[in-house]
Amino acid sequence: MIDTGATAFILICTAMVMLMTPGVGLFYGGLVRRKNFISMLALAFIAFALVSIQWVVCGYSLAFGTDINGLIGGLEYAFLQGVGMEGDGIPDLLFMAFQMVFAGLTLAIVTSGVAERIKISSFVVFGLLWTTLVYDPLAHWAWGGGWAAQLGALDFAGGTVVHISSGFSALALALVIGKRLGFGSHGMEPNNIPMVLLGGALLWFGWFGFNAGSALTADGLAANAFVATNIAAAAGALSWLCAAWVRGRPGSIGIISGAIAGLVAITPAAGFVTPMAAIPIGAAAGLVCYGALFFRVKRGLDESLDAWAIHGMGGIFGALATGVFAVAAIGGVDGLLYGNPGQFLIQLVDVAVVVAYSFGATYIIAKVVDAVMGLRVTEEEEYVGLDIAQHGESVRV
Amino acid sequence: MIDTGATAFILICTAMVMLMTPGVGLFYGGLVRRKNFISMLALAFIAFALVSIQWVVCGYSLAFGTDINGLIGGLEYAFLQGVGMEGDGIPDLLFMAFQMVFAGLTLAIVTSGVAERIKISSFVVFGLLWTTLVYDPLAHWAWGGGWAAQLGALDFAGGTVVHISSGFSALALALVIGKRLGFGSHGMEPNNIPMVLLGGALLWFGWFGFNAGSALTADGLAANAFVATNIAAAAGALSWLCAAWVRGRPGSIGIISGAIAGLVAITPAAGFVTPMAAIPIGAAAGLVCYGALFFRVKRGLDESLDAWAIHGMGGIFGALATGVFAVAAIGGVDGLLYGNPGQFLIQLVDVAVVVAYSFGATYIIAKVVDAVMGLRVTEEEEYVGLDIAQHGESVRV
Amino acid sequence: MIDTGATAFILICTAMVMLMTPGVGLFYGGLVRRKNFISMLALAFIAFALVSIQWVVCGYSLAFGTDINGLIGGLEYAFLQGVGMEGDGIPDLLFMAFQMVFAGLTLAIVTSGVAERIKISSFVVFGLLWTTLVYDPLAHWAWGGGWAAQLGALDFAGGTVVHISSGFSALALALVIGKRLGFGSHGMEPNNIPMVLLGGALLWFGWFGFNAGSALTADGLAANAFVATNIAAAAGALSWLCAAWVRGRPGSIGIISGAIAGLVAITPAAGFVTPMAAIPIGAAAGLVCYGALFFRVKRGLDESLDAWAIHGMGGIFGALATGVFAVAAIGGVDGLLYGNPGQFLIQLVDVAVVVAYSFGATYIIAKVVDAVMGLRVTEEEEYVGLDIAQHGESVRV
Amino acid sequence: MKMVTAVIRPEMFDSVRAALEADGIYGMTVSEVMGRGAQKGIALRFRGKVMPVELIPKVKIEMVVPAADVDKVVRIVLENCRTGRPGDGRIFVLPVESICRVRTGQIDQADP
Amino acid sequence: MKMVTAVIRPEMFDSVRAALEADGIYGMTVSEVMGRGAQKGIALRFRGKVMPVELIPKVKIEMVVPAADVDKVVRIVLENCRTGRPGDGRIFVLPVESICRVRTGQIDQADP
Amino acid sequence: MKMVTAVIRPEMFDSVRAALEADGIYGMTVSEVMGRGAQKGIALRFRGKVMPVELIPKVKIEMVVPAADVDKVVRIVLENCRTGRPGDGRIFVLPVESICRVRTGQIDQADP
Ligand SMILES: Nc1ncnc2c1ncn2[C@@H]1O[C@H](COP(=O)(O)OP(=O)(O)O)[C@@H](O)[C@H]1O
Ligand SMILES: Nc1ncnc2c1ncn2[C@@H]1O[C@H](COP(=O)(O)OP(=O)(O)O)[C@@H](O)[C@H]1O
Ligand SMILES: Nc1ncnc2c1ncn2[C@@H]1O[C@H](COP(=O)(O)OP(=O)(O)O)[C@@H](O)[C@H]1O
Repeated sequence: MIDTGATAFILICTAMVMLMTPGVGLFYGGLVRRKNFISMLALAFIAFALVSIQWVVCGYSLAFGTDINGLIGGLEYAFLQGVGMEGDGIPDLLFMAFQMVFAGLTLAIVTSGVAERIKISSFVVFGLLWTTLVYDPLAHWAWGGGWAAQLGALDFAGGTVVHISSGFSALALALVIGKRLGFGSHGMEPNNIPMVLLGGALLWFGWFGFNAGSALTADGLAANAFVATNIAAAAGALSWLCAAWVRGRPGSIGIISGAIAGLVAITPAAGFVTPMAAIPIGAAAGLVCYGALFFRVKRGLDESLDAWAIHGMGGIFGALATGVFAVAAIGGVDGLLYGNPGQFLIQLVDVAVVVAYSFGATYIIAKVVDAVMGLRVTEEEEYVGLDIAQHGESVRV
Repeated sequence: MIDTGATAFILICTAMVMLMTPGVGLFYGGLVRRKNFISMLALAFIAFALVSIQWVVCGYSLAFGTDINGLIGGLEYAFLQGVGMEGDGIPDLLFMAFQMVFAGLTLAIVTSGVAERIKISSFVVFGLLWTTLVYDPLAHWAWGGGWAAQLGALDFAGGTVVHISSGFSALALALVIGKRLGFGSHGMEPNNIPMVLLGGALLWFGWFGFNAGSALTADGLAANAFVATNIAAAAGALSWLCAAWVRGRPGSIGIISGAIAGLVAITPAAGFVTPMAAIPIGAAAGLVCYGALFFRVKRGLDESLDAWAIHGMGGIFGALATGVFAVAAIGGVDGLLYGNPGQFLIQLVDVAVVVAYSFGATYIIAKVVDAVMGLRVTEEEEYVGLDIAQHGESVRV
Repeated sequence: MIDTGATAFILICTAMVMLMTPGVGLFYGGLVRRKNFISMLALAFIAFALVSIQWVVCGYSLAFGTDINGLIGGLEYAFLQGVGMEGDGIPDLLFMAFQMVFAGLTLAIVTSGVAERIKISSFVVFGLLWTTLVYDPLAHWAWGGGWAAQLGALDFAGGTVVHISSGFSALALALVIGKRLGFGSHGMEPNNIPMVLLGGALLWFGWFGFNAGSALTADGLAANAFVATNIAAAAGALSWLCAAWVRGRPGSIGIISGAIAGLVAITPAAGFVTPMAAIPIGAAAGLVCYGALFFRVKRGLDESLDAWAIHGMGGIFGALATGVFAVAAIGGVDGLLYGNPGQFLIQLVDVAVVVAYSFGATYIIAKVVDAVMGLRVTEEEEYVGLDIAQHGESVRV
Repeated sequence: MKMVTAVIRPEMFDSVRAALEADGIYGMTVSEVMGRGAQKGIALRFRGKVMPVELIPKVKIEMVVPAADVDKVVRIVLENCRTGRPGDGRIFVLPVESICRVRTGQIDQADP
Repeated sequence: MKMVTAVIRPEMFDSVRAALEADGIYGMTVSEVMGRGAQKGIALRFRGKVMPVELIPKVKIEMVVPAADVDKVVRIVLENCRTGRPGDGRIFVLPVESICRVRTGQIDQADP
Repeated sequence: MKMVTAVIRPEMFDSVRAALEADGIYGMTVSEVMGRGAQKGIALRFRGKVMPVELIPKVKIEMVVPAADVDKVVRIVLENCRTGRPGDGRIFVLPVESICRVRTGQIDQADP
């Protein structure tokens, strides 16, 4: 039976999550140098379009088809066979769509690692491989009945699937593709901070759909997830603000980065913890990611849009925090704090495997694509900027 | 009986479609020269405000009042008389509002044809005439029980009413108002491509409300329309991308234009075809509109924001494709492919009449307004730009 | 019992209202000088983050806890104790969240009064005091069972609580902090009008959630509020446009300001008046606020983003208009026009008290904060701009 | 060497760029500026009132060329940017003492 | 002819523009720039630390005027843009060899 | 006094700024420009076709310095901005007749 309230909710949530993809594009586009602003936006659109098609062709089935050894789904839903207008609460097609926008967004986050230096053609190939070989299995493990689900790992809205995976994949990509020319010596200031903030605002907005929508209906759990999401974002924004203040001026990029850190960390937890638990989770996430960012800078890693620091490390922290703060009254499972240390261990195992798999598999895919067709533009193109070099367009002075 | 789920859904969809109007403004504003950026945004707001009032005064009634000879509705709902908080599934007032935002958006698309050269005062007069004499009858024909509906023509969410009408009306307007000064010789590059992409993102987002909302409830059909919409957008984006790639660099404007082409084409079809049919429909629409754009350029027509190429031709293609791909299992009607060539003929007739009427009537209205008060600003104003000349404002360098 | 339709609706409305906060940031950020663009956006985010935490800690309880002498709520809901996933129609947590985003937005509007000259640290302290001592009591009076509610004052979605309070508080703040350096002699043109319009568009969009959501379910009343909201916005935009046209060129900032004036005025009325009454209310609001703006300019007051003229005066007008146009068939109460002058008097009393309290209390809080830590940046910082001085960031030329 | 600075209408830029290239003038540095002319901007008639527009967007092209080429450059700009209406712009010629190509470090002294 | 280039605080631009106009100086080309002064920007005290701000937004006005008018222009700029605080800006005077009005093609040689 | 105008790659700006400061050159006015070089922009190979890119973003630095400092400034720019690849930019030196500090009104005549 279709419930119109639930269906209305998930339809809109799906649209909201879709809007996060251009949100990521604006966010990253504002952070890079002006000569690559359009490129970052275009990569987000390309990622979303590619995954939209891949998902209905095979991705959905790989993630949500009948489980094969806990590793991957079967192909019975390929080309949306048997995915129809009926369903349990919400139409099956809608569940498919809701999952699709997650997959598209995740690939858009991964573009962080190759910002300002990727060839479009290689990104298209890499993106299709990555979403098929990395995202789809991870989604299956957590939500499609794979080993992590069987183990009882908790991931409400994608802490492992979306955030750890995109963060560590971006890091692997950044290592394979190498630093940008002049990294460390040349100035590489953000070109458009208001667009970073607007992109961040769209992310915050869309994240309500992302987390609350993961309840898959419009009920008290959705409301719990919604409230926890907002609180974590606010707490993350404020903790990062304070940390940056202590060290100097509190930049607006820090405020929105902190908010995103909080949002990432609450993602796996939103349907398992109380809203008040979102305060420590969000605040700590702000600090963890702020620290991770400095660690990254110190190590001279050019993963400079910080998908790793924010999504990767924030995702790890959130997945573990879920194992700490989960309480049966909300999501049916208790965490460490409520006397169930086993859950924390399960989360730890899940995190470890996902980190290893997403980093390792991405590294290999990237190496292969690089060997076959070259991931990176030429030096000349990089100097000129991808807007002109790849798209023949430019943001006017 | 009011269904809260359906009502929730259509309320939000209405808001989402409203957001498409500034989306169109940003999209067009980014495409014109900087001296007319504000003007394009302002025209979108003016269009929406004018139609919002016209619609409750008489537009809704002309479109949805009791049918008069299949041509137009009666005036019994003028000033919202008898349009109240009750209704069938959703409140009558809400149905009225959902239709209102469509009408507002359509006029905003029409501004494409007079970009960078229209006098505001003339636009106000033209806009009121156009929405009353062109849009309202078309809406009546398709959805208010007019001849097209009686004939059985399929138009799920406005392929004829919104897109063919706005596209061909923009073309007629462009012919009446004439080319911009220096068209063909002067450089007229887009001034702000990121805003084009952001505007396009808002369109894509709002289009979910547009198409899925046209189910008028939150059920499996809405989900079907939602999924088809996204797939067509993605397919259109990718097919245009590829076409542009073959000819040179794949610009980001092409990617988003292709997405919009796909969205336009799926609009009449979304509730009648399977989601998988959206792949060929969207992909072909990208190519059709890409070709139409080149045809327009070659013919030296200054309908340079391409409402004709994308909305007009995409709309024609979509309306015909609906007659091809429609399948009874989704929307109750079969198309050519499922053994019902009659439906294709009906679509053909509908398209032909709507093209002729919207082009012809707009041409006449534009000529009359031009004769009476002049559509166009002076040469000096055009050189200086409408931002300064019409609004006394400017986008700073 | 939770109704999924109502819950779906309010969940999304809450997200939409959240988006209004960055909308306000963009709107104000575009209006100030470029050197303070980031600052205005950052203040909006900071306001929202602060209030998000304050609200769950104590704000919600102060506003909606058990009434104490009609003045303030008790602390029984502090830290969300007893605010859970159950509820009447919608989960209690969701009601809390819906109210939270209102509170956050209101503080963001108040930043208008200190634009381009506030110290972040002082804003943090002021903001926490203001939301606790001004917003929370006002919310209690109108919606939490306080004296205004007991008196029968009508405020559907926050005409007094949100708009009068923010407008007059911004004025008080502007008086305490003093004019910007060079006000009246130096040029202080808006730096980015397209962002003003985009911010305004997000406000218009979010306002549907704000007003229609205040029905707290998805029914005919929500639809009534939705339609009235859009009509008032359109009427306000057009009346301001006309007024500005008579005096010179009709600027786009005027169009969007008129729309916001209309939206403000319909806020208290949306669930009490007919949609057609929104035409006179919106149109008159456009003129009232246009006049108030000129009055403000003439008096040399540097409340230059005009929260007072638009939110404050628009709010007064709207609250009184509610007492005039209210009709029992919609919201159960008749106004002056329908033979109930008493309601108008009640509105008058409510307005007077709210104006006095919000202006007075804010004045005192601002004076105290100023005395203790100084509200204002140094002259040097003001010349350089808050983006650099407070955030160490800048919008590049 | 001379620096020829042309302030022109933005829409003319593409044709002048092409014309300069056709005549062998490649190097240029371009910026977007606002200009006010001897006519105090263009006077617009608006609802009967004449309103001067103060600042109007222009494009500034700076080209450093050998003294011998100055006339050619000026001629090309004139040919491509003249509409005969107020706002066509100005060309200024300034003396340049020396010019250095960063890539090679090679310095051209001023023409003798 | 001389080119007077004034780099000033953005907020002073309106008053200097009006003052120049009042004294008959209309033609100008304006651009938004970033500037670093002899003081290395303005030093801001922030949480006790002094932090120099490197680049600060400025407005650059270029006016080509007859040599005889240079002093007047400089005086007007000084009168309208001086606050006495670091960051007020600079005025540079450069020689101009010739100037051409695109609309008419008429060329003014440098003053004799 | 001379005006040294350097048009360089945007990414080099930070290091050249720091290097200039280290050598006592503080005052500068910076703007973002687009440039076309003697090579007609950088030729990009794209799907086998060579496509010249017309205009490429650059940063323009204007520094008015005593004539004696010109060589130092040029040297510092060269040291910090040279990659050896097309697009490194140009340095122009123009004569300046006088310079005035707005804050004090004090006027420096050209070097004797
Ligand atoms: N004296 C001047 N100094 C600097 N720039 C000038 C001067 N006069 C004109 N300009 C520039 O030339 C542009 C065109 O000047 P204008 O007088 O409007 O055109 P026209 O000379 O064709 O009448 C102006 O917008 C301004 O940028
Ligand atoms: N030597 C210089 N060359 C070029 N521009 C300069 C020079 N010195 C100063 N400027 C410009 O003048 C502006 C104001 O200089 P600054 O030293 O801050 O002010 P003040 O002279 O009032 O102390 C700078 O931001 C810069 O744009
Ligand atoms: N003759 C010129 N006049 C003005 N600017 C020039 C000139 N030649 C080059 N430039 C500026 O220098 C930049 C770099 O020139 P380019 O020829 O690409 O580099 P390179 O000299 O290293 O080969 C150009 O983008 C342009 O801004």
